[in-house]
Formats: sequence, C-alpha cells, structure tokens
Amino acid sequence: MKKIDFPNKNTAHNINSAIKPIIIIGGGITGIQTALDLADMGLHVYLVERSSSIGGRMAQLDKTFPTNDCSMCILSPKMIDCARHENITLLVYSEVVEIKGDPGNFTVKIRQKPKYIDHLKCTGCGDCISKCPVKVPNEFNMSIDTRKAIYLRFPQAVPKKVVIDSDHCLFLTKGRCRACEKVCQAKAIDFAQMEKLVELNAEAVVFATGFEPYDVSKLKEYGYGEIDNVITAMEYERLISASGPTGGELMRRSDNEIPNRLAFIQCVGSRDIRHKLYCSSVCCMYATKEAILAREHYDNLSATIFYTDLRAGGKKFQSYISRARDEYGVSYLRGRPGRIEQSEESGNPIIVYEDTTTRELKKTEVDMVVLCPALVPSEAHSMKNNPDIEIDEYGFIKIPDRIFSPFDTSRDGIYACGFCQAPQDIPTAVVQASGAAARVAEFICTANVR
Amino acid sequence: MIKVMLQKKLQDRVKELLQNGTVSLFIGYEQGPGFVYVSPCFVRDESGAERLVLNQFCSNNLAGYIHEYNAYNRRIGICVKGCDARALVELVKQNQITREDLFVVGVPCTGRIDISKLREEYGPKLEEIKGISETERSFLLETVRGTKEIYKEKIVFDKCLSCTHPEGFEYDILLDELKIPEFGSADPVQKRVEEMESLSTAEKNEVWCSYLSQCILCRACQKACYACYCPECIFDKAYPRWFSKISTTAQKRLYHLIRAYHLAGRCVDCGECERACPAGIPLRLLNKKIEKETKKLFNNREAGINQEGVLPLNTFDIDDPDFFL
Amino acid sequence: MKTRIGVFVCRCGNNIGGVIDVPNVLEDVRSISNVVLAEEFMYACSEDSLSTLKERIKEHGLNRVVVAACTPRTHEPLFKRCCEEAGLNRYLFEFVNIREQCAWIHAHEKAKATKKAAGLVRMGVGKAFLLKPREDIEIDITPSAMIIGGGVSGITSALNLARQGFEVHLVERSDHLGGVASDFKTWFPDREGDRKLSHLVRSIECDENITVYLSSKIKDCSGNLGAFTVVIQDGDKERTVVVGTIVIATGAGVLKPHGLYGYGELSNVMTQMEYDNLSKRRKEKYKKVVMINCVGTRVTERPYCSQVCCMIAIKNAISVKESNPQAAVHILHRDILVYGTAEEYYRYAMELGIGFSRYTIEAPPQILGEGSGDTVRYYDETAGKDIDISCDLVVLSTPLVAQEENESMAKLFKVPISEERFFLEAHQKLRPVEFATDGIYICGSARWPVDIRESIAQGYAAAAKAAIPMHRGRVFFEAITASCDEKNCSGCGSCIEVCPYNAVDYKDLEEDRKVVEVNQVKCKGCGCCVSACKNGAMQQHGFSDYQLLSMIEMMA
Amino acid sequence: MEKKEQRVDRGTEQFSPKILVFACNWCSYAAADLAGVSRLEVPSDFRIIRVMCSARVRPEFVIYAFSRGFDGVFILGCHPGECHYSEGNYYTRRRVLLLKETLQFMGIESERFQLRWVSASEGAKFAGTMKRLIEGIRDLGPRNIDT
Repeated sequence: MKKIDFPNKNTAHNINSAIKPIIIIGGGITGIQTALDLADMGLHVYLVERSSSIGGRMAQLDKTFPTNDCSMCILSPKMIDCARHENITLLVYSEVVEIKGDPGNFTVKIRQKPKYIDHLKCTGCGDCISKCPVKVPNEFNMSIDTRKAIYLRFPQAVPKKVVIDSDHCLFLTKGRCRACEKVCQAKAIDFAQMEKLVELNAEAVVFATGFEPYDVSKLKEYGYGEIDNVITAMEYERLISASGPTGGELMRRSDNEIPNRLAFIQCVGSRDIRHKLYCSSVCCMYATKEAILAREHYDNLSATIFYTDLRAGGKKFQSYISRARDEYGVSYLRGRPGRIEQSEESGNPIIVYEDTTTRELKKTEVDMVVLCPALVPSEAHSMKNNPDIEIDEYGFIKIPDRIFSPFDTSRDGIYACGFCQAPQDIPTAVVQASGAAARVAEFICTANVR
Repeated sequence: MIKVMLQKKLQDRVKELLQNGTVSLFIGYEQGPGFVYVSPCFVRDESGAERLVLNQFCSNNLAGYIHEYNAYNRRIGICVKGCDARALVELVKQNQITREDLFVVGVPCTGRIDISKLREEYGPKLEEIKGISETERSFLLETVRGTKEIYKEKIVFDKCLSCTHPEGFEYDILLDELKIPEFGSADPVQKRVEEMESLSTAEKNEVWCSYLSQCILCRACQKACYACYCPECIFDKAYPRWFSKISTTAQKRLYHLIRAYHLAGRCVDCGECERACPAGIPLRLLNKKIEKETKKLFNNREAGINQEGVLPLNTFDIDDPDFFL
Repeated sequence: MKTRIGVFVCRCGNNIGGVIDVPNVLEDVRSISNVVLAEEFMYACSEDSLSTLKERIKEHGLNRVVVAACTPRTHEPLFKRCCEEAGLNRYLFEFVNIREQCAWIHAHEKAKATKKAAGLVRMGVGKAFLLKPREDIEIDITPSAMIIGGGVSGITSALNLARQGFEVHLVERSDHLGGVASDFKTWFPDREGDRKLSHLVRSIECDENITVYLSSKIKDCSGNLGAFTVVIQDGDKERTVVVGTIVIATGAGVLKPHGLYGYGELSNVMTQMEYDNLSKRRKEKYKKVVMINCVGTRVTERPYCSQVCCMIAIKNAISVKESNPQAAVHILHRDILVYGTAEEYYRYAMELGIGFSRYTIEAPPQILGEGSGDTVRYYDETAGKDIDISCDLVVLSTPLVAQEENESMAKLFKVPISEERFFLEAHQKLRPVEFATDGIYICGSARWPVDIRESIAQGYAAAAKAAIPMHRGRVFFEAITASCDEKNCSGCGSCIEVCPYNAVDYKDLEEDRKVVEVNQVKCKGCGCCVSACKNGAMQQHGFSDYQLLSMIEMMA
Repeated sequence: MEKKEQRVDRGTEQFSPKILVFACNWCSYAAADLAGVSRLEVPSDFRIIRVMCSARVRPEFVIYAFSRGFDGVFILGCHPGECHYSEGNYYTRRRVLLLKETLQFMGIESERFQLRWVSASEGAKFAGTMKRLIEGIRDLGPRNIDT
C-alpha cells in the first residue's frame, strides 16, 4: 500500500494535496488532543468550541487524581500548542449546526456567534474588563462569583481574547454604555459584528463534546438548592482551586466559614434506575481527591465519603485510596444516604443513611455536603440536522462495535471519542482522543488509496 | 623492626611486579630531605624499587597521583593505607580508573604522624630523628640523643583517631593484616563542627572571616585533593569567569564554598587539603559538615566506604526531607 | 563581526506604558555597549510593528534582537519567526518579560517598576550578547514501526499503522497472534468476539505492509526516534531491522493462585480462564457455582485492582446461568467494578438470579471439603455472621500480573517500570501511551491491566503517536539541548546518572580517556546534567553558564 | 556602610534588597505570569531568570550571586512529582538542602537562600510567597558585603 502524503503546511511538496480538513467538535481535553495529534500528522484541523475558550471541563478542575497534578498546569501547555499550531484553526464561540454529505466529503455548517471583538486586534490586556459596569454570574466558577459582560472565560483562556456577552451587555441590550470601546487602545471592539454561518468541506468529523453534570436538584431527597451548604462536586472544585473565586478557601456559602465536617455522597443520579442507570466512572476517584485536598488545606477537617462500590480500577488508583484512608484519614462509609435534612438549630445539613454493618438508620450532622452527580453526555451533539448518527438510550453517541471499533459511530467518516461516547476519566479520554486520531488517519489513507 | 621487614617486603614485591610486567608504574613513598620527611615516588623499573620506604611518616594519600599517570600507564601499582583505599573506591566509582587497571598493595597502618603535632611535642629540631619503632601505645623515636617515647594519640593525625576503611575492598596484595587502629580519644573535628554549628550566623561569619583572612588563594588544598581531576578547573575558566582570583573575602568564600560543594559525597576525609594548607586553615571542618549533612539528610554513607552507590547529589529519594520549604 | 544589538520595548498600550517610563528604559539601555538601536512600539505584536522590526534589522544590520514586552510563553514564537523572516537566525532573539512580571505586578510602585524594567532589559541584553546561532534539531524518520507483542493492542496498532501506509514489523513471543484475549473462548456481551478476533488476525496475515515474526524475541535495541536498530531473535536465527518507531504491547500474564483457596489441591477449584476454556470444550452442568473475586489482588503484596476480573466473573456467571437456568451462581466480591454502561450487565446478571455478596479482606472466604470443595464459608458483614454456601465448583477471579520479561525489556529499551513492574508512561494523565523517550510508545496491559476494549483503544492511540513523526518524515526540536565540551570533560559520569532521558553516555574515543556525549535527539533540554557537571564541560544551549552568569552580572 | 545606605529608598526609608530568582519555565514562571494577569501586587525587589527546569540552577550560581552582593536567592520549581522533566526538581531539592546548610555553616543566613514549589496555576501563591520571602530578606537586612 502506498503511503499518503498529508497536506502539512510545513512541507512544500504537500501543499497541493487534495485532502480536506478534519472537523473536531468540542474543545475540551479530548478534542484538544485529537486536534493536536491530527495536526501533528500534517492534517488540517478545525477545532470548534461552543464557549469563548478551549479547555473544557478540565480547565475547571483544581487538581487531578491520582497524581494530584494541577489541572491547569498540565492542560494549559496543550491549549497554547493548539493556538500556535499551524495546522489548527480554532473556531471558538461557534457551534456545528449541520453535517451533510458523504464520508470523505462532508459539508459542515458552523454558526459563529458574534463576539463583538475583532480577535485579530484584541491583545487580551483586560483594560475593557475593568471598565465594564455589568456583573453576571460567572459560569466558569459555577456562578459562585461574577464576571463582567465583556470577559475572558478564565485567566489562561485560549485564545486569550475577550468576548462580549450579548445577553447582558448594556449597549447591546439597552443601547448605551460603550465603556469598553472607549478604553480599548487596540480598537478591537466591534459592535457591528453579526452572527455568521460558514460552511466547511471536511474529510471526516470527530465528536468530542464531553459531559455535563446531571441536575442534582432533580433528586429532591438531597435538597440541593434548598438546604444551605449542599453543593455539587463541580462547585467544590472551583472553591478549592487556588485560582477560584475564594482563592482556594473552602468557604461555605451560608456564612463564609470553613467547614469542619465534610461529606461526599456518591452516585447522585448514577447507578440509579430513576435517573441514570450507568456508573459515571470517575466519582469515587475525584471525591477521594477532593477529600484529600480538603485535608491538605485544613488540619481540623474530617472528610467522609458515602459510596456504593469503591471503583478504583485505574493505574495506581487503589494506592491513592489507601493513601486517602491511611495518610489523610478520609473515612469511607458504604451506603447510599436516603435523604438530607436541615438541622433546625444550626441550619447544617443532616445526612440520613443506613449503617450497612448494623442495618440501623443513622443521622449525622455535617457542615458541608458535596454531591457527586451523574455525569451526562453534553447535548451538543444532538444537533437538529444531524446526519443520522445514532444516540444510545442515555444520550451517549452510539458506538455499534464498542470492542473492536471503539471510535466508529453509526456513520462512516464520523467518529466519537471521550465522554460523549461513554463515561471515562481523563487518561482514558486522552487515549480515546489519540485513538480516534489514528482511526481518522487510517480512514483518510484507505479512502484516498481507493 | 616490623616496619623494616614490611619495607623490604614491599620493595621485593614491587621489584617482582615491575619485572614480570604486572605493572608499568608503582606509586609509593621515598625518603625526602630528612627522615621525617617522606614524599611520593614513582617507580618505573625494578632498580627503583630500592627507593621505596614505608614507615609511620608515610602519610600522603597516593591515590591523588593516579589521575596524573593514568593516561600513560596501564596497570598502576600503588600502595595504600586502609583509609586511602577509600579514595580508590571513589575514583573507580567516579569512572576515573577501572579497578582492573590498578594493582593495589595494602599496607598496615597504626596511625600516621602529623609533623606539626610532632613539632609541638618534640620541638623544632626534627632532623635529629633518625629512626622509628613503636609499641602498643607509643612511638619510639630514635634520635641523636637517644630514644624518645611519645604517646601515639598525641602526634597522629586527627583523622587517624577515628580511622575508617572501605568495606569489602579487595587488595591485590596485603603486606600484612589491615587493622583499624584504636585510640582512646576520637577525632576532634566532629566536636569542632558542632561547636561551629552552635554559633550564631554572625559569629560563624566572624570565625570564617578570620580563617579566610589567612587564605592566600594558593589553591594548594585543591591540588592536594585526590578528587581534583578535571581537565580544566571551573576556577581557571576565563569564559565565563566564575572566580576573579582577587584576594577579597568574597572571592575566598566563593572559592571555599564551591570547592567544598564539589566535594559533597566525594570527600574521603584524607585530610590532604588541611595538610597542604600553608595558612593552617582547618579545611576539614567544612568537608566534615557536608559529610554530616549528607548522612543526616539523605542517609548517605561516607564517601569511599561502599563500592556501590551513587553520589548523593546524583540521585534522590522521593521522600527526601522538605522541612525547609 | 561586531555584535549589533537592537532593543525594542513594547508599550502594550497602557499596560506597560502606563506603569513603566519607556523612554527612560530606552535611554538606560542605549548606554550599554553593543546596543546600536533602542526603540519603542505601541504594540510590538501588531502587523505594522513586526514589519518595522524587520526593516530595522536590515537597516541597522542588527545581529541580536531583544524585545521587551509580554511573556515569552505566548509571544516568543511570533518574534522568532519575524527575525527569521528578516534573515536573522531565530536563536539570536531574546525576550524580556516586562508586562506580566513587571508592569502588572508592580503597578503600585511605578518608579521602581521602571528601574526594574530597565534592569530586566539589561539582563536580556547581557544574555543576547552571548547568544549563538543554532539550527533546530532535525531528525529524519524511517517510515516503519516495530510492534512488540501480538495481543489485541499490538494487532490493533499494527493494522492501523499498516493501513496508514507504513511498514510494520510485528514481533510475537508465542507461536500465534491474539494474546490473552485469544485464550478466552466465550465472549460477552459481544458473543461474536472470538470470530472477530480471528478475523483481525487474518487481516494481519494478509496485509502486505506487515511482517510477522512468531516465536521471536527482541535481543537488542539501539538508536533513537527515527532510526532504531532492533535485533530480532528467532531460535538461533537473528534479524536486524531498522525502524522509525517502536510500540511496546507485550500485555500481561494471568495469576495462577497457587496456595490460595485450595487452588491446585481441590479438584473443583479453578480460575476464571480455566473455567472459560472448560465450558467451551464440554458442556459441564454445574449446579452450584461460587466465584470468588479479588483472589491474590488488592492485598498487601499486590495492592492494585486488576480492573478486568469483575467483568470476566460476571461474564462466566451469566454463561453458567444461561446454559443452566437452574444452577445457583454466587459471586463473592469486595466491590463490583464495572464502569460506565457495563452496569447494564451487572443488572442483567442480578436479574438472572446470580447472587452477589460482599466479603471482607479481614475474614476471607474459606473452602471446606476433602479432595474437592463442597462448601464456601464467608463472613457476611451485614448479617454479622458466617454463611455457608454449598458448591460443586469454585471459580477464582485472578488478576493480570506484569510479565516477567518487563524488567529486561525495560533495560533493553531504557524505559522505566513502576513498582508493580508494569511499564511507566511519560505522564499518567496526559501522555498515557508515550514514554518520556521519544519514539517508543506503550499500550495495553503492559502498562496496566485493562480489558480488551481499552487495549484496542490504546492500540489505536499508540499508533497515532507513532504515526505522527512517520507522517512528517522529519521532526524538528528546539535546539536548547545540552552538549559536552570534550576537552574539558573529566568523564566522571555525573551527567549520565542524573539525566532523566538516558540521553548522555560515554563516547567511544580512540585515546585512553573517557568523555561523554549527549544524544541531541534524546535530550529534552532540562539542564539537569549541566548543574551536575563540576567544571562546566557540559553546557545547555540558550541557557549556558556564561549566559546566565552574564545575566546575574548585569544585575549585580 | 556606604553600600547599605545606597540601597535604602529615600522615599520610604525602606531597605530594597537585591534578590535573584530562578523560575522554572513550566510552573513558577507561568505562575508569575498568572500573578500578572490577575494584577496581584508583588514587591519589586527581585529579578527573575527563566530556566527550563529548576534543576538547571547550579548551586555555583547561588554562591556566585552571594559573592556579588545579592541579599537573597530564591529558586522556584514545580511541586514534587509534577516536574516537566519528571524528576529534575527532586535533584534541586537535594542540592538546595545541602547548600543551605553549607551556607549557614559558612556564615551566610540560610534564610537568604530559599526553594519553593509553585505550580503554573498558583498565581496567588507566587505573589504571596514572594511577598513573604522578600519580607524575610528585609528583616535580615542587607548582607555584610565581603570586601
């Protein structure tokens, strides 16, 4: 079989190659890795991201298990690589709305939301941000604090360019202000921008749309949103993060105090026939990590994890659990709490659970409860004019032959990797990302030889 | 008397080694300008073997000369005391020579005489000394004015008081069984290190300033060191210029700090630096301090004791102390 | 030629200009000898500034350029490229960070910030003066790969790379391909698995790009990314091949639990694998089956979880129950590990009536019986007492264990292994299938126990990593590597000991002197060896002692 | 004494120490950038030299800096286990430990030479650490310059 030359921009003899670009949907760690691998091979890649910066969920995490590596530290170089790569075109603030055509020759329609900023001019200096008078909940920090209407998604955002949130900008909603325009010396503000629809011709499409946490308020018994200091794991990540809204202090929302008794509840919505049947696969480990972090931060804090089965099968996971238990004194209690009540005196959450060793119903008052929700596939891939790729009963992209063709969707030339096709942790998602890249390269080579 | 027999034995063996071509060079001691002054000698043919002497004044660590001759001679014969064998262990570990290229003659030692101590005990006229023998606890100096007995403890080198030998080192020949001599008192340098440690930083600085004021940057300490084997010394480099050789305290402190640091985990405590120093600066103090710290912090054995192992700064333990953070 | 340094200070609008007195900095820097030009830009990174910069380089014959602006981490490549376009070697450029690390953090003390900025620029000039032109390190890549191990992950890598058009050498120690997966006779949930696997093996055999070496071992390996020379040994035959990349996919073994639960002594105690093979050969009708999980694993001597055993136990339990619905099947476990949607099969197994009970490691189950086990007794924590289950078959779920050969393989390829003797990847989170050494990749259970699905996914991932340099044909690295000045090298070997990449080694010299040399391909430019070198024979390009000392000197 | 006076800021009468900082490209240098991006206030009495890994900092640099009259030298590296080159910072830790003891023994306060772990996301930690360390040097006062 003949070797196919990829149209790598760097090598002159390939520049006229007929190979079309690849479109990757989702700019989280999975999409980033697929893009980098394909681009490194010499293929031209479009990386389409819904928000204003790539980075995805991993950017929101404080540390990662089981090495306790700082999440942003290991992610940020990859993000920068993406931005610098000659073979990668970043399309942020954009969404794929339609995929048509045939394998090897898709037409992909992308909606580019107006950023109201000329990204060629913006230097990311942030002068405009300080002048913007509007404050809105900061979704990156799980709405624990606020951001401005003109904002950087987070300090290490890539591209490091601001966007204007048209829903909240005073000028765009009420026709007055333009403070940012006055202060911007680079003259990058452009209120005349309109939504654009672009069509791209693509060789193949890779879905890497990731996950969203399940809405835990659906589990009424745990009282999220009603009982103070019952928070979600994602909120916890932002609280404990040194670059988060509290500067890494685990402050309770009710009184800004540091909790002394911390409890984690696993399988909130997962492995639950009323909600999501499947196991979300990462919660046992991240709860352990979060408990360790809390213990590292505060000597007097006690952390308890309520679990169903302790699923720690990955590399070095068991020893991580042992360390949490033995070195950090994290306690693990088997059992799924029936409900959370609120103490009338202290207002603290009270966990009601069955002690599996004695079969007694017990109640324990804690200062803060962290719910580890089911993780559900992001809805980004269920676009309306989707080219009939099948979705399974849980909303994951269906992989017809999970074992032998782990990235092939029901449609030739369209692949899926990462959490959008099955629950998995970061290393698995990174493996899948590279794997999907290999699969795409194989697809292109075999198709072009034919 | 035993000594004279050993000296003869050494001469005979060396003659044989040179004759049958086992070694092409033998490094030993010869008589210097006076009985108490012994200097290194380099014997290349059997006739030269007659020059070799062996007595309680033979104190140089001859391992320091290997490097100079290594490139031109295959199989160097060398006679070492147990303590000097530590330097050989290190030279092999630091890839300066292979053990096979050495022919090591182990010589017994009951403590070597520190000339400066002797001078204090005996007086300045050391040329009067013509011979030496020993008993269990004393050296018997044969002088023009008869025999004088001096307690060994009073005149041996400090380091001899806490003598150490490498473990499991295989000598090619042993002239006699190598025993670790025992003395009633220990090497005082440990105590001096502790005394120094107990001083405040300002006081330490003061002590060092007074030592350094004596230093003339002659670098004899460096030249005497077995571990000084780089083709070009960092101190001699012009680009970049680490060291300006101007006699300021700052420069002297830099010199001694870097020198001591380069010896971390390599210093076998032979004391040659201190012996060579014309200004009488107690250089072992700094080396001992570093040895003590590597032992305490990294659980590292003294240099030249084990034949295995890596220099303490060329390795790490994930659980190394981090109290200082 | 005289060194002519040009210094350009960026105002970044108000960001720098609002804090730092830029003209003051320029004035200071002009006083340094060899600085022939000092200018300011409103935005150095803007298109017009970049073209001005290029003009200045030509106009003034600049042969060193210093830009003082934001952070090199994002903007250095831009300016380096700009220099290159003006005909100046990219390594003659020096970046000074006066925005993030000066103006922005010292906005409260402007006078001091200005002084500091001037100092930082001085340091930059001090280093720039000593910069030397370099070329990126360039390696040609042989477009062929060697896959070691013919299990599912190795097969996947091999086929994928072959289909991308690369020549593949697949080396397998046994006399057949398929690995541990092919030892399983029954598959679930994909009952077609064995057929699909043999189809894969046939595809390998038919692929003209793939050469298969059965019953062969690797005897030797030398070289680096782009050109590894590997010696393959088949009996007394030896073959040498040169490949650009290597994938290690040697898999894992299955523990035989001798001495545990009467294995090897009681006739009806067997492992999951043995049961699997037996059930395919003969239709045994066991009526009372007890399975024990975590046998020889998650214990002190083998503390890890092997990840695959729970699912295999559930698979075999389902197979017992489906072939004989009357059979009583019981799984004793410590935690059931089925990830993701595999939860469905766990539920299905429970619906079939398979019993799941938890035992504790403090009181492991006991097997009672003479010659063969007839009862399994375990302590049930919930019930608070011992419970007996009668049985006619006991199946033990045993973990995957590291291959004996891993240690010698690790030495051969100079890659690390972990304390559990599995191979250790470059970074557990983000570089799971790579080694720190370029050009060698790892996949499947050789890295850590994984199921067939994950093995295949990793096989693909390793193939992607191997394909990258091979597609490029040529790889470039920033030349900030270390190198040794032979005439100063004392040959002490400290650098060899500290190098995390095995990039330093003794050089074969004719004269009788030991000196080291640095493999420019393997070196990643950390500079660890430079610090270990006592006399400065070892130096790092772009971070030499001379350059760094000159920076310190400019500050002093 | 003359030098000492020179380095006292007339305006604030506060001693401005001369401090050299080595920062690892992958973590603490990025953290310093982040501190900037977050507009954190940091005293200005230090200069950063970027190195690829804290292990590139040869102890001789530190000794040299002290001989050239610096009041403090700090090395900032990745947290243990997070080294970009997998193990460089472990070597640094050993070297620093030993050198601190040696400096102290030779009459240079070991507090003048510090090692800290700061990861790329710890902009605030960078700022806080620098503040504290510089404060520490201020408390020690100017080093008696050897002449």
